[in-house]
Amino acid sequence: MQVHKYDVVIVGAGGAGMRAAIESGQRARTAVLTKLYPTRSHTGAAQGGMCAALANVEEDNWEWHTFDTVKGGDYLVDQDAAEVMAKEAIEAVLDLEKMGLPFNRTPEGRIDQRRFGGHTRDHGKAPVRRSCYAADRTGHMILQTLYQNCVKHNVEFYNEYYVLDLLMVDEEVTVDGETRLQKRVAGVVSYDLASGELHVFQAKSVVFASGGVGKVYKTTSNAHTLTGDGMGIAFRRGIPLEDMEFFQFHPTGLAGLGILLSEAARGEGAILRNSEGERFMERYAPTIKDLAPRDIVARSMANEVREGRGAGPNKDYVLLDLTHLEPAHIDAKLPDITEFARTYLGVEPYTEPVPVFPTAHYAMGGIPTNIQAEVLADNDTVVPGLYAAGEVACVSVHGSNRLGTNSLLDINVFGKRAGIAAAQYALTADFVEIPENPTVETEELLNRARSSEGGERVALIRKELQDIMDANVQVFRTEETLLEALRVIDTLEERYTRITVQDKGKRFNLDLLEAVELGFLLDMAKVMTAAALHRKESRGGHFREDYPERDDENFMTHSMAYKDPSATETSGVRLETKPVIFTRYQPMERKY
Amino acid sequence: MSTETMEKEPASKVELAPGVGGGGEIPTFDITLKVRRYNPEVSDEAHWDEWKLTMYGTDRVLDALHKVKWEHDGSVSFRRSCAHGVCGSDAMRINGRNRLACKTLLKDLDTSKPILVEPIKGLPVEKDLIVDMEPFFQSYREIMPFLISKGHEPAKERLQSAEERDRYDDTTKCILCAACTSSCPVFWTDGQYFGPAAIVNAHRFIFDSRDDAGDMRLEILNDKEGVWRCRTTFNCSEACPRGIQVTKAISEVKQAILTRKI
Amino acid sequence: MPKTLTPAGTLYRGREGQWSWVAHRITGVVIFFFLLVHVLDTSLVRVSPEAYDAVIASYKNPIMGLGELGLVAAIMFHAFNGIRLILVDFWKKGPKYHRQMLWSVVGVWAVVMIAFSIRHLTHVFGG
Amino acid sequence: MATPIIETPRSGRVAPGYSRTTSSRSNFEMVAWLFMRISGAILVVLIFVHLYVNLVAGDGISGIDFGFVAGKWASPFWQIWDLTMLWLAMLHGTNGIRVIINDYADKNSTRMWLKGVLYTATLVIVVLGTLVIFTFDPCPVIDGVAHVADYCPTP
Ligand SMILES: Cc1cc2nc3c(=O)[nH]c(=O)nc-3n(C[C@H](O)[C@H](O)[C@H](O)COP(=O)(O)OP(=O)(O)OC[C@H]3O[C@@H](n4cnc5c(N)ncnc54)[C@H](O)[C@@H]3O)c2cc1C
Ligand code: HEM
Ligand code: SF4
Ligand code: F3S
Ligand code: FES
Repeated sequence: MQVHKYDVVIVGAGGAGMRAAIESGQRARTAVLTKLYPTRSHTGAAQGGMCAALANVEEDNWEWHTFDTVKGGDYLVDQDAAEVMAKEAIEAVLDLEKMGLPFNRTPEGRIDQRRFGGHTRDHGKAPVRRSCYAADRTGHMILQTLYQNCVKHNVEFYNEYYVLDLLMVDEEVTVDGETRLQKRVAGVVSYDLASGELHVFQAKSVVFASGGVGKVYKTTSNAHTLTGDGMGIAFRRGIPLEDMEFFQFHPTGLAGLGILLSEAARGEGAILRNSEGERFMERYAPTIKDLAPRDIVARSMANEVREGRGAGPNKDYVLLDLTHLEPAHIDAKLPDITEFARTYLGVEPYTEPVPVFPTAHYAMGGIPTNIQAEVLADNDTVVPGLYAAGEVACVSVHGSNRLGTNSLLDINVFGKRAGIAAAQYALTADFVEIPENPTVETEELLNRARSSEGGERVALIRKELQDIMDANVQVFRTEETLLEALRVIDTLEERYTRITVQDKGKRFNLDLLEAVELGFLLDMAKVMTAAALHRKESRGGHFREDYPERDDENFMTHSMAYKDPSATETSGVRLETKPVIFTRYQPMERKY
Repeated sequence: MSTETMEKEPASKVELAPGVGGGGEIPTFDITLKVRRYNPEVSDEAHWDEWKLTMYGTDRVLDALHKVKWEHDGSVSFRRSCAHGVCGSDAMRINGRNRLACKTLLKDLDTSKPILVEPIKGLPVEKDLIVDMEPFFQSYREIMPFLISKGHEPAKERLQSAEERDRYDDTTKCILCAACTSSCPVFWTDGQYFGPAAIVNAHRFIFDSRDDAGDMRLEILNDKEGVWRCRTTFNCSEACPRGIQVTKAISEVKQAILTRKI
Repeated sequence: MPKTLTPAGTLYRGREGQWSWVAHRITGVVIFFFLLVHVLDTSLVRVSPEAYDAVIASYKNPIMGLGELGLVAAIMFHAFNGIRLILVDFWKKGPKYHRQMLWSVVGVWAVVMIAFSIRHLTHVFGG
Repeated sequence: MATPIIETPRSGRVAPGYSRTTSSRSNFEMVAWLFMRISGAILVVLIFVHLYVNLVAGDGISGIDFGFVAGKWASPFWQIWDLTMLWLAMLHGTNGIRVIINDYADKNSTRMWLKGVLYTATLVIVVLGTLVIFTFDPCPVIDGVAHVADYCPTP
C-alpha cells in the first residue's frame, strides 16, 4: 500500500473532472484519479451540443433558458441551481472557446447555434437556436479541449486508477450549542490497474466526477465503463442518492444496439415516422413535434411500437427520416451520425430512414449537492471537503428530465464551481488523519471477489440484471414490474456472493474489476428501482402506468435514497424526501 | 455555412418502400478467433489462443472478444469503453491491420479463416492486447497540444470565419487511439519518432487561426525525430478510424516548416 | 525500445503505401551498392584501356546481362516512385491520389521495362 | 517460480528507450529531406539519359568499351554530366543509407560504426570518381603506344 498526499483529489477525468482540475490545479496541489485515460471518458461520446443563451443567431436570454430547464425537468428542478447554470452558461461556452474549442461558426465568425429539443423562445413560444456545437462531436471537442488545457496546466493524472472507496471520519461539531457527529473527508482508496496495488490518497478535498450508471440497462448509449462507481461508493458510505428513479431514455438509439444518434439530427430537421410512414409526433406534441423533450418523444415511440405501428420484421422500432434533407447539409452538420448508421446497421441515411428505438442515456439523479457543488449528507448537512459534479451528481438542474445539451453545460458550470470550491476549501482546511487500516474494506471486497469459487459468472449476472432493468424499469413502469425487478435483483445479489473471477493475477486484472463494477451496478439498480417504486406518480423520465398523472400534492419533492439494511421490503434502501427549491416559476402543466 | 434548417416542412405522411429500414433477418455465423496472449506474470513468451464462436450479423470484433472474456476465459485482457468508435480505447491489430475492435464488423472480415487479433505494434506490451500508452501520450504532450494566444483575451469569443474553421477541421477529429502511430514502420524501428498522432494534433493548432504558437510547434517537429522521419508510407492514413487524412496533415506541416525556413 | 516477444506477431498488412516504401528502400540500397562498384570499375579507364576492357568484357555474359536488367528495373522503379514521392510531398492533391500514382508508376515501369528488355536482351544474347 | 519483477507503466513514466533525450535543434534533417527530393528530380534526367546513351542507343551494352567511355569524356559536356551525376547520386544514396542506418541500428555504437564505414566509402568513391573524370586522358600513351581514336587530336 502506498500513501499519497494532495490538497485536492478529483475522481474521474471526464468533462466535469477535468473542468474541475483546470481550476483546482491552478490553485492547489491536485491529483486526478481516473479509471480510464482521460480522453477515453464518455463525455467524448456526446454529439449534439452545449446550450447557452449567447443570442448569436437569434434573440435569447438566460431567463428563457432557465424556464425551459425547469419546465423540461417537469418542475422538479431546483430553480436556484437552474438559474446559476443558465446564467453561467454563457461564460462556460466562452471559457471553452478561449481554451481553444473549435465551435462551428456563423458567417460573421461568431459561435454558431442550432435548435435542440425543449429549448424555446420566450417561455415556449417557438424553438430557439441555443445549442453551441462543433459538428456532431461537441462532447469530443469538449473532452479534448479540457484535456489539452490540463496538459497546459500540468495537471497530475493517475491513469487507470480505480477509486474503490471514500475515506471519511466522524468529527464532533457544535452547531447552536448542540454537539453531533459530522462526516468529514479524509481521502480515497484506489486500485492501480497496472500493478494491482492499492494506493491511498490523503486529501483535504475530494471531488467526485465519475459519471453515470447507464450499464444497469442492456440497451444503452453509455460506455461499458459507466457503472455508477462514484454513486455506489458514496451510497455505501452512507451518503444518500437523490432522484435516482429518473433515468433518461434517449429517443434515437440505433435499434438493437443503443448507439446514439444525436438529437441534433432532429434539430437539423430529421423526423420520426412509424411503420405507416406517419409523422406520429404531430399527434403527441402538436407544437414542437419531433423536438419535444426526450421523455415525451421516447414514450411516444414506445407507445407506437406497443400499439403495433413499429417498423421492421419484429415491429420493434420506429424510423428516423433524414431523406428530405440535403446530403451536403447532413455531411456538414451530422457526419458522425450518418457514419454510425452506415457502419453498424448498413443503412444509407441519405436515401433510407434509420431504425431507432429509445436507449438508456442519462441519470438525472446522483449524489446530492448544493449549488456550490458541496455534497450533502442529508437534506441540508454539507460534508466538509466533499464535492461532486457532472452526471454522478444531482444539483438538480435536470429535475425529472434533462434537456438535451444541458448536461455538457452542467459538467462545465458545476465542474468549474466544484474545482474552485474544492481548492479554496483545501487552502483553508487541514488534512484529516486517515483512519487506521484505510484499505481493509477495499481489500476485503477484492479478496472476496478473487477468492470466492461459487462458479457464478459475473457476465451472466450482469446480463440478467440488464435484462430485467430493460424489461421492468424502462420508459413504462408499474408497481408490479418494479416489485418483480427488486425481487430479481435480490436473487442476483445473492448469486453475486458466489461469483468466480477467473483471472487471479495482479496485472491489468480487468476480470476482477468487472466483478467489482457489477457490485456497484447491483446497488444502483436496487436504488433506482426502489426509488421508482416509491414515486407513485408520473413525472418527466419516470412514467408509472398505474399512476399516469403528475401528482404535485404528494410528490413535488426530491427522493433521497439511503442505504439502510433495516428497510427490508425495499432491499435495504430507505427513501426519504427533500423539498424542491422554487424561485420564480410555479408548476404548470407541461405541454408542448 | 449557414444555420438554415428546414424551411419547408416534411410531409406528415409518406409511403414507405416495403422492407425499408434495413434490419431484416440477422443471420448467425461461426468464426474462429485467435488472440495473441502475453502475460509476464505467467511467462515471458507470447502464444496464440483460439476459440470457436457463434456470432450475429451486427457483431463486431469487440463483441467476439467480450464473448470470450465473459463466457470462456476471463483473463483475456483488452481495453475498451464506448463501444462505438469514439473513445479510442481499443485500437488493435485485426488480421494484420490496425483497427478499432468496436468498429470492425465481423461480417466484413473473411470469416472462413481464423480472425487474428494482436496488440498494436511498437509499444511495450503489458498484457494480452494492452500496451503501455505512455510513450504515445508523451509525444502528444511534447507538441504543446493547447491553444496559445498572445494578446489580451477578448470579452466575448474570438472571431473565426467558417473557412478558417474548416482549415483544421479534419485534424480535430483525433481520438488519440494510437492506431496511426503504431502502424507506422518508422515508429516501429526505435520508438523515437514523434509519430503521426502527435503531428496530427500539432497540425490542429498550427492551422488554427486563433493560435499564435505555430512557430514553436514547427520548431519542435523540425527535430531529427520529427516530421522528416515520415517516409509517406500511408499506413497511418489507412489505419485512422476517424478517417483523418493523416499523411496529408503531415505533408502540410512539412510544407509549413519549409516555407517558414526558406 | 519495443520488446520483441516470441512467437513473433504477424506481418503488418500495410497496403500499397507500405509495400512501395519497402520496394523503394530496397531498390535504393541496391542501386547504392551497384554505384560503388560501378565507380570502381569505371575508374579502371584511368589504369589502362586493357584493364577496363577486360573487366567490361567479363560483364558481357548473359548472367551479368540479366543482372543489368535487374539493376535497370530497380533504378526505373526507384526513379518513378521517387517522382511519385515528390508529388506526394509537393503537389496539393498528392496524398489523395498516392495510390493511383503508384499504379501509374507500376504501369509506366512495366512498359519501359518491356521495351528495354527487348532491346537489351537482343544485345546481350544476340551479341 | 520466483515472481518476476514487472515494471508497471505509470502516468508520466515513459518506458526507457522511448524518451527523446537529445533534441537536435537544427535544420539538418530538413535540408537532407529537401536535398533528397531535389537531387532525385535532377537524377531522373541525368540517369535516364545516361542509361539511354549507354545501354539503348547505338549497340547498347555490347558497344561499351574503353573507346566508348573515352569518346564521351573527350567532351567537357559529358565530363560535367557524369561528374554531377556522380556527386548527386553518391550524396543522395549516402543520405538514404544514413537514414536507413538510423532506423534500424538501435545501438548507438553500431550506428556510429556503420555510419563511419558509409562516410569513408562515400568519400573514397567520390574523390576517386572525380579524379578519374578530370585526370582522364582519352588518348593515353602507354608504353610508348598511342591509343588513337578519331576524337583524338592528330599527333
Ligand atoms: C452518446 C451520448 C451523447 C450525449 N450527448 C449529449 C449532448 O449532446 N449534450 C449534452 O449536454 N449531453 C450529452 N450527453 C450527456 C453527457 O455527455 C454526459 O452526461 C456527460 O458527459 C457526463 O460527464 P462526466 O464528466 O460527468 O462523466 P464522464 O465523461 O462519463 O467521465 C467519467 C469519468 O470518471 C472516471 N471514473 C468512473 N468511475 C471511476 C472510478 N471508480 N475510479 C476512478 N475514475 C472513475 C472515468 O474514468 C471517467 O474519466 C450525452 C451522453 C451520451 C452517452
Ligand atoms: C533516378 C532518380 C532518383 C530519384 C527520383 C530518387 C528519389 C528518391 C527520393 C524522393 C527519396 C526519398 C524517399 C523518402 O524520403 O521516403 C529517395 C531515397 C533514396 N534513394 Fe533515391 N532517387 C533516385 C536515384 C537514386 C540513386 C541513384 C540511388 C543510389 C545511389 C538512390 C538511393 C536512395 C536511397 C538509399 C534512398 C533511401 C531510401 C529510404 O530511406 O527508404 N536513389 N530517392
Ligand atoms: S490520427 Fe486517427 S489513428 Fe491517429 S490517434 Fe488520431 S484518431 Fe487515432
Ligand atoms: S505511417 Fe509513418 S511514415 Fe509517415 S505516412 Fe504515416 S507517418
Ligand atoms: S471502445 Fe471506444 S473506440 Fe472502441
